[in-house]
Amino acid sequence: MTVIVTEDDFDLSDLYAKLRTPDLPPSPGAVTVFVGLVREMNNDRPITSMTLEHYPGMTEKKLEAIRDQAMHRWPLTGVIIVHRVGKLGPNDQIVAVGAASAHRQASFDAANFIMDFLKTEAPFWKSENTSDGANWVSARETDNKAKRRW
Amino acid sequence: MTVIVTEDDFDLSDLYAKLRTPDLPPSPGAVTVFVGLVREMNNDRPITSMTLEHYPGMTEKKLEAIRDQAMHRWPLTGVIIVHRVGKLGPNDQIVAVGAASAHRQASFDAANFIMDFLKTEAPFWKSENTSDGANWVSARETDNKAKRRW
Amino acid sequence: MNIRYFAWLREHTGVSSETLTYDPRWTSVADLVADLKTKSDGHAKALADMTLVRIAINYDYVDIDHKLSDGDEVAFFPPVTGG
Amino acid sequence: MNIRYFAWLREHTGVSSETLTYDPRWTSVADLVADLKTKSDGHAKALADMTLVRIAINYDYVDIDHKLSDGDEVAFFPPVTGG
Repeated sequence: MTVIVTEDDFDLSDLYAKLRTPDLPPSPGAVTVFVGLVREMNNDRPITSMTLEHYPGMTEKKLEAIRDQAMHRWPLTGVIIVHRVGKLGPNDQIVAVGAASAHRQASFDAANFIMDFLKTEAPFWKSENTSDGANWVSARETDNKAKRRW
Repeated sequence: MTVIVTEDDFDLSDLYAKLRTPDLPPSPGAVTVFVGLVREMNNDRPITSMTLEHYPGMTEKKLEAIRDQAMHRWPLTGVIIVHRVGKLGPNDQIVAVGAASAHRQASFDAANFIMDFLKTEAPFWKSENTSDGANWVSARETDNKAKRRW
Repeated sequence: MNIRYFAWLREHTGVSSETLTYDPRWTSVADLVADLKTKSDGHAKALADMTLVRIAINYDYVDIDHKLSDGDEVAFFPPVTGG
Repeated sequence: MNIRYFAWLREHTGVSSETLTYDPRWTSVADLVADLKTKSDGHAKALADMTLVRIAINYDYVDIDHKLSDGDEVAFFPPVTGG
């Protein structure tokens, strides 16, 4: 039931191994893992780097609340949320969310739910660097809409 | 855009690496991976092993058709379906489905869609061994319902 | 024609596949099934309740009233349970 | 009280945090914002359109009419864009 905010890269196979074989039984029948990556282009301009700023303290509190909500809504045997901060390059890993359950749909829905809430509630901000300079990424109405589904 | 039916175990990090860094651009911003595992209990009896039978030829045809439907419905940069056959033990990996896209929801939905169709269309049959003997697993109406959502 | 059985249908018939000479009187899968049921008690048991059986011809799902052609591969099996 | 700014609000104000002495006349965040806007042109620019700004008090999201208490940590930032 891990929540990690870190400047370091993560290894998806470590996260998956924890979900697949939890410290305590039961082991799950279904594991869904989502990874978000730095995109390579913005409006046809190559992204040379990205900086992720966050609000230490509030970030962890919000991520833990989202994790707890997911665990309350679905019968999960494990949840992992890892989000990176600092400077990242194109195709770098930004975020991983994993949810394990006895039930396939519970693992899909929980991972999807966590990402939708993380996108709209967790205090992270992206600044993208292109040949055009640095630009704060704008929030998207589609993300708010995605959250309201749940 | 790989479809594999195999007796061999698979390494999730290999599958993820292919989705994250495709041979051809664009690289994705979002990767969803689902893994199904052999459960450990059936009606309170420990499952000692499971045998997965399939219909060679039809299996590959159906999985490729499901993959093609997913690629038609969502803007995907990569899809992977791996399904094992033969004898498996508790907690062994059975199936992996991965979908990569520029868009988070497309990657979630495509992986979920592929699993729902695989569960109802791909000719695999599970036989579970417990102290009670070998039992063919029954199909579930919830799986048909899950398919009809799409 | 090649006939295939899987899972508990294979266990009941005792064979995973068998070859039959096409009979032009078989206008649909239902006619074939009626003849197959006379082959053995196991065949009769496997095909007793066709609402429990899915049918594929040449790797595509069909209904029991689907027509047959010489050379078709016809498969009988339970609802699938992979994944 | 501790005031925090993030992303482009931090860039406009030129500070990531600042400490203010609590003023009992501040009955809501809106009163605090009105005073903060007088601190510098950068503050005025950052807080010019509060429909673009999200507010958190002690790590929880609040509306602009939320009441203030001495010792609160008040943060101003744009809609979040992580993930």
